[in-house]
Amino acid sequence: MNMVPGLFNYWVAVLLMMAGLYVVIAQPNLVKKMVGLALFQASVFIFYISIGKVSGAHAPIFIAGETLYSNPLPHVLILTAIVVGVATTAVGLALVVRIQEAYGSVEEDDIDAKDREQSDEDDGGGP
Amino acid sequence: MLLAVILAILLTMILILIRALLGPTAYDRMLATNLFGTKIVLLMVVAGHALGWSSFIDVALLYAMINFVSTIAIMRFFEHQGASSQAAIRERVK
Amino acid sequence: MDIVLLGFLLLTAIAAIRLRDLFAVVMLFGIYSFLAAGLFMVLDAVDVAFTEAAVGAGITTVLMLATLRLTGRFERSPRPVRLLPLVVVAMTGAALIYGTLDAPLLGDVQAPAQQHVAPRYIERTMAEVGTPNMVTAVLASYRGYDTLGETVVIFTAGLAVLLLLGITEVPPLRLGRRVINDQVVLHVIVKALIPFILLFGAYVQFHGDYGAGGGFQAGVVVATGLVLYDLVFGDGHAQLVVPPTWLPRIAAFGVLVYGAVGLLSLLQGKALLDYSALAQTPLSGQHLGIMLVELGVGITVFAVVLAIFYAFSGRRRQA
Amino acid sequence: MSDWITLASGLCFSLGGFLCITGGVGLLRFPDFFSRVHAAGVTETLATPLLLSGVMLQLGWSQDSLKLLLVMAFVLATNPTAAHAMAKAALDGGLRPQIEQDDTTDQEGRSSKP
Repeated sequence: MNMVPGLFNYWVAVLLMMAGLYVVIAQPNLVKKMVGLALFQASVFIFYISIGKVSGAHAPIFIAGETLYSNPLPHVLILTAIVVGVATTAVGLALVVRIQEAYGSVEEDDIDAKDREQSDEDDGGGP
Repeated sequence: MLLAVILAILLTMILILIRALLGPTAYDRMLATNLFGTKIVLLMVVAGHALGWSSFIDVALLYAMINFVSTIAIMRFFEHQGASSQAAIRERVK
Repeated sequence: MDIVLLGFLLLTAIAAIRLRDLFAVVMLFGIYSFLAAGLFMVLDAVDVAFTEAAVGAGITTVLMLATLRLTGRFERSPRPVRLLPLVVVAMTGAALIYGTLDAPLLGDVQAPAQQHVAPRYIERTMAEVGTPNMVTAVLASYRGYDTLGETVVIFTAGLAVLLLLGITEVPPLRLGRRVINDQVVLHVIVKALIPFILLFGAYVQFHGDYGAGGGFQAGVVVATGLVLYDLVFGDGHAQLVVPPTWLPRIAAFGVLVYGAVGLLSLLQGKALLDYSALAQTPLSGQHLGIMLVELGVGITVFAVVLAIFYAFSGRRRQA
Repeated sequence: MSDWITLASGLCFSLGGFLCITGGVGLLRFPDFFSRVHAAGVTETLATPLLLSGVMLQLGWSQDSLKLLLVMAFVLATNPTAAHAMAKAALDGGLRPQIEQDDTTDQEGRSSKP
């Protein structure tokens, strides 16, 4: 039964991913949604890095005489993805700040209610 | 020996994590976050030495730095946040 | 050890979901990032751990806290747990876990992911590029296009934040007024530390060929140094050191350096971003090219991160 | 010679590990924020140099040892500062040490009883 430790990393990554997904779907607060998105991102990073791991290998920095290294490719992809991730998170947070300024709230329900009000007024003000 | 130290640090991390989860006030959580960062630094150094990771000390140095910065950031923005409630608490204390 | 760390991660994530004090949620996210970074160390990904610590635990936490300052600390009373999202999440999770059952086990040398291009990178890096850190070699040389694209994405994201929020120029505080109350000890220590942080940034930038580090991390580290200065000494102090109007230009300059190196090799009659053409021998050309390209990346990341921080910290809450 | 180094590093490790756990227990068990800062900050500041110098002793004279010295200096500078700043921030933020309150309630209790 060496399957359990062998797949444990993937399972935890999936669970974390689902935790993030649940926050994004079900929580009404927009800031918390961004935190959920960040959790989701980090779990994907963990998944990728787990794929690149080779047991008994060295980190991919050349040491004379060694031939067994972990896979450097996922590391490169995730390294850039982390930095891009923070940049996109910043854009998301900036949007949240603007929503707060426009609607006076970051709760989804409030924003929906305001939107509905607005569209009702528009309909009433029609021909 | 090194294994025992690693276990000790992991045990401490569990204790700190419990405090971070319980933490009645935000300051307790702040403290726990800071300590947790330091424990990660220690873990990196000891485990890196024991398991022969490459360039783990650079990483540990960075962690120590980032830990300090994020603690300062938490304190700074918390004070901004609590400006109005602080006054209320002060009134009550008096 | 990784199993323990993974357990911590799960615990932190679940606690972060359940808490309503968003401030505590962000602090737990900081812990989560540190844990993830530790896990990356265990999984041999030194560079990734470096980046995750600097970016996830440092910059992301700071940005989230700055957002909270603008939007309010507490979440409203939670909705009752609704069934539909839970079912959707459970089903997706079950499907994904079912998918992993056929996946190769952790650390398997025979796994398909280890068979494709990775062996070539590992075997040829020293001969073709000559940098001991394979991650840097793959990042800057083999996959130079990708990284150029990523750099442009970061630049664009920085511009998007500036368009959304703009940088309000904060007049520097009067001398003697403290922001974190009267923290004299903090002021003295931070003043002494900042030069070392900037020096460490330079080390990370130029040591990236040989150990963990590189342009992405160095940019973040240097920006973090200035962020620390701004946090401790008050809004606007860092803006005296690096004026906000410079930042978009600095960021664009970084991207231009990257692109110019690519074009230079094109003009020498080689493919775009093939650095072998840059110097007498291919190896020294590669060295020069990687150094310049990483410098471009570092400059862009530094400017974008600092610009984003200015944009968030300069904004005042509108009642 | 190497025996001495093993012994010294072992001593550092065991003392450091012990202090680590003590700090954790103190953080968890102490009643209010200020005593927790005290417990954690003090043990932390001694445990970190002990553990790091244990590793340094094992590494011997090398570049890595020098870098570890830097880490140690950094942690020694930032850790007490952070603890001090947090305690001060908490005090300014309206948190009060529990001792005071206990004393006052105690005195009130005594004064009301007789």
